[in-house]
Amino acid sequence: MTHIYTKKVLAHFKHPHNMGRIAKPDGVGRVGNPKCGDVMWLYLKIGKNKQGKEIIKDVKFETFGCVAAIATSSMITDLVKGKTIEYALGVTKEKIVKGLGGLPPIKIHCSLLATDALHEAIYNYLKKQGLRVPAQLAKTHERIVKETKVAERIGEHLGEHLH
Amino acid sequence: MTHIYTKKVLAHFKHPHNMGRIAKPDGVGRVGNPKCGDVMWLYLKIGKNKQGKEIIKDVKFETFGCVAAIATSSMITDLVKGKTIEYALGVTKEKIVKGLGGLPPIKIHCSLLATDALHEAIYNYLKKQGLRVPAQLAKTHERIVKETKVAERIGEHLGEHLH
Amino acid sequence: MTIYLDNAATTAVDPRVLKAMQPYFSKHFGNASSLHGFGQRARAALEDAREKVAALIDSKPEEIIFTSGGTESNNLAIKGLAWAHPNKKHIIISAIEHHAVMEPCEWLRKHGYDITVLPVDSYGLVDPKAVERAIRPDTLMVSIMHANNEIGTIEPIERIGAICRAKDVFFHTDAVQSFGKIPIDVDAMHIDLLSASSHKIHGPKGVGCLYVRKGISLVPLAHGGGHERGLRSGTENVAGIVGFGEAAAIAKKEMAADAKRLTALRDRLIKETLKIQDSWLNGHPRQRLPGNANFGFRYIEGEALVLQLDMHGIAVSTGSACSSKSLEPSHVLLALGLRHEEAHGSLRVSLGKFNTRADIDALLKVLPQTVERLREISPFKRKYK
Amino acid sequence: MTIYLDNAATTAVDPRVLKAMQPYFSKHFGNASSLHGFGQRARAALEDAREKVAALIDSKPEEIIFTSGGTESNNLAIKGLAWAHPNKKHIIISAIEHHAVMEPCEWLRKHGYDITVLPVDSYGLVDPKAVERAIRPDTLMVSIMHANNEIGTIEPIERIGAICRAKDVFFHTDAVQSFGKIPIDVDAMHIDLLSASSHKIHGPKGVGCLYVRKGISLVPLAHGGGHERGLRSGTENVAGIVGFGEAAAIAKKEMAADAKRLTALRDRLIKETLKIQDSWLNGHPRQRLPGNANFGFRYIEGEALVLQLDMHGIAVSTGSACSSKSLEPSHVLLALGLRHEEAHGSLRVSLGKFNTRADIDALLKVLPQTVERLREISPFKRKYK
Ligand SMILES: Cc1ncc(COP(=O)(O)O)c(C=O)c1O
Ligand SMILES: Cc1ncc(COP(=O)(O)O)c(C=O)c1O
Repeated sequence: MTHIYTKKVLAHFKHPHNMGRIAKPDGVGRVGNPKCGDVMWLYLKIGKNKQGKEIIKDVKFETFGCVAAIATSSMITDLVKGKTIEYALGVTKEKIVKGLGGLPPIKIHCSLLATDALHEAIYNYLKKQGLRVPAQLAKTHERIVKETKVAERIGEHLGEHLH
Repeated sequence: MTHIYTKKVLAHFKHPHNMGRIAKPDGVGRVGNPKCGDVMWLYLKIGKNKQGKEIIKDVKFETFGCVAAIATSSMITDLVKGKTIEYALGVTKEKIVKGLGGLPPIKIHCSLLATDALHEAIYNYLKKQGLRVPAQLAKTHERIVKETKVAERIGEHLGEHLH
Repeated sequence: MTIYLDNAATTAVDPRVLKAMQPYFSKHFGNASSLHGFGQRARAALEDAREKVAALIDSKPEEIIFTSGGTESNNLAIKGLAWAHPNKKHIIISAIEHHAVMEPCEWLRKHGYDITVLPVDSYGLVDPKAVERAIRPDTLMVSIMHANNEIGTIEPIERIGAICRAKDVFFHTDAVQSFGKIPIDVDAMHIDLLSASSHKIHGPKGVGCLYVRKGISLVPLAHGGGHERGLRSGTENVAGIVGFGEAAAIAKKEMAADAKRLTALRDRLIKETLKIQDSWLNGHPRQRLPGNANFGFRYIEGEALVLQLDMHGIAVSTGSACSSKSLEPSHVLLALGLRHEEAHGSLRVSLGKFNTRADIDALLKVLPQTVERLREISPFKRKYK
Repeated sequence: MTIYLDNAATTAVDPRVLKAMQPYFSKHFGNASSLHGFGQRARAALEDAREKVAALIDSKPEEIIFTSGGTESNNLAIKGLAWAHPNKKHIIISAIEHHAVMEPCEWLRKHGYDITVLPVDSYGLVDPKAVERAIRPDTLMVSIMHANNEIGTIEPIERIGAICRAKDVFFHTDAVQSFGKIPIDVDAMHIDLLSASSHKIHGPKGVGCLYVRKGISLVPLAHGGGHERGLRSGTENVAGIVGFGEAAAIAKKEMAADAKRLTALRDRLIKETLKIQDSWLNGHPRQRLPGNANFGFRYIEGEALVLQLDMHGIAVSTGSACSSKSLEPSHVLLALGLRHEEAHGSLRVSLGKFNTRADIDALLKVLPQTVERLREISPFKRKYK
């Protein structure tokens, strides 16, 4: 049966992976989608691998949004858990969409929400640690801050503050 | 079942009354419908009733036309056979339509063809006998002659001449 | 088994309707324009259906024009009237009209028409006085729906109709949701044009009608062989129209009893659902369609709720942005004054004649936990705990 | 039993088609826009049907827009293209187009369009060179039918299409009569827009499609919820579309064999019928639809002939003036050069896949005496005796 969503999307939606929050996160990314009002929070716990490289030891998410928003949230945590920060920064929205077996065209923007949340969480970690923020990431951060005003407004109305 | 034609129309069409020609008619009416190209010829045999009034002793028709044209032809012969000329001249197209239980609006013109043919046949009879033609009948005749040009053209193409 | 509670979207064809249609596919399959027996039988079936549909709104059969559905009917009413009366270029609608009224008007706007969109109150009601104030010398028509498809609010169309009649302005109503559900009398309500759709009343999809008051001229959308008094050309969908007629006849007989029963079910559903924390009812508490309930749930999103319920075997719908083809949330909910994020978490439950109390109970059993579960995923959950 | 020989008017739904449709009335009855299982199942069925229809004309599925029938498809093609490209105001059609092409063009003519109506030869053929000569810098489109509904003549559309492509003019073809009967390849034939209708190929009435070549923009007739890529709003007639798809799939499989068999039957019918005195064949002797035969009989009138044959249990049709809603005889027959009174006595016999040799024999048995009988009533009979 052809569904608007693929089987993989529906599976992630039904049983989202890494859902919830991390008590004392090393980095948090809080983003809102200005287009449809979805909101995603992403928590990181950072560790080191055998080569001494920083890796994402744990990752969790909370999402207010549609099926695609929840599925892409779940998907991105799968894609980056245990991976290096460098690798995580390289995960594109195309990769998420591919991992889910596709998304309806109008829902593609949801996958951007997921990469944005991840980038914000990494930015937040690097800043807190006083580490160097790659130029590309800094630029992404600026764009998101601008766009997140919308999400912030939503958060207020829902009785929470994003930052 | 609702048919575009009433049961009576279909019955007349299936078994037309007084179909054919009269060998030596006292009057002949030959008319064509300029609107749809139907043609009707009507033959009269005139006699006298007990009161000495002229009556239509026999009447027959030949029609080239649609179901309604044939049914109205048949109907008018029923309505005037055995009746006085005076009575026959008073038979309206409304009476024919009523006698048939109604006609589709677009077919009403067919009933005019029938009264026209009858009037022409009576006119033809009166003229041949040198009798007085009522003013109304003369007017009807004039209109028909004008209109019949179309029918005449048809008759020619079909290889016959109407007059 | 799956429970269907989305009867405002479409309905199952009533088995009695399907039975009435069956002979018209492969047996009495004639073209209603044909002269022979096959054709004449088809024509008779058409005219019989026309009478049944007319009877449901107290119109004359010849005032019913069969179309392919509610959308076409609305388009024909609005564009057809506009083309036929090009001297008047102002149209009044409400802010909660269906897209099938909104979009034709938007298109006309691009072609020089002035469209007044009247606001609604927080229940979704149009103020008849506002209609009266909006009418101008160049007003062609007022188009206000009879009942809203999302929130079920029933508009005061008899008053609006009376105003239009007094002001000599055409009055069209999109009655797609109310037709066959609540009484309609085109004369008493001063309706000039009315749209209805078969698939909302347990008839087949792809059929509808436009009531056109005698004497009103329209320009057709579909020119051709001159079917349906020249207002809608195209070989008539005989089986579909027969089904529509049968559905209308059944509605006429069973409407009152169904409405009573569904209203009771609906009110029970509303009472129980509102026990869920941070929930509310959209639309009018009483002046609403018997089968319609529309809820808001704070902190969650409608599409996700619909899919979760679907996984529990319950079919419902939402006016959420993310469920539709656009990214905008329901213009109806926004027009009620709801904020973007409040409109986000809406749930429409629409009952039909085949729903029972057991269906409502099944929904009520899973709804609280489903809402709860989605709130678990949400970053906003801490607020309400 | 009645014998149906009027398949150009409409056809019986194939039992296999009806079977495919059945589950979509009361079981899989969802609205294809709905998110839940009912909706998604309906959507899947729609897309499956779209593939089947596309396969019949070698197009991509996404180039198929489902409509309510051939008339709507023609209107959408012509008006939709005109509205979307308002800078070009010249349209070329033939003199034998169906009313569903003629009338939209007539309407556009009233709104400032220039319509060139190309003549046909005595067989009903359009001269591609005449098309080429008629194209001007302001020509928007050429609309020439693939096969004529009355006389069955098949037009040289691949040549016309090539000319349009070379001259950068849109080419629309009304393929309502040819779709599923003879091969169509939209690329090889350079077709930009193509109209088809389900009820002519043993599918249900009330469904059709417009093929729209990728990249061509149209303005919809029906604005609303944005169904069918925004080109045709309105809840999709799922059961009907499923039926259309199934009919298309069957046509693809059986077209070649049916065409061969029907051509043989048709040629036998023609040969035998022309033995009747003062009769002739209308249309092209070979370049015609497999199932179409159209005769002229001097001295008699078509409607009367149709009703007489109906009384003998045989359903056929005529292009006679008196059978239609207007008083004009068939514009197609007049365009062939027939005189008014010659056009009067036409008889169309159109065969479908369910016809057998026995049906033809039954017609041939009663036709001579029926013609004879009507000639008896006619005042012109003495001429031919
Ligand atoms: C209020 C309203 N108007 C119009 C329509 C369109 O009707 P249809 O789906 O028959 O085109 C609908 C349903 O979709 C509706 O609810
Ligand atoms: C050539 C042609 N075009 C268009 C149509 C109209 O199609 P529909 O009856 O599906 O509206 C027909 C049949 O009636 C036809 O034969």
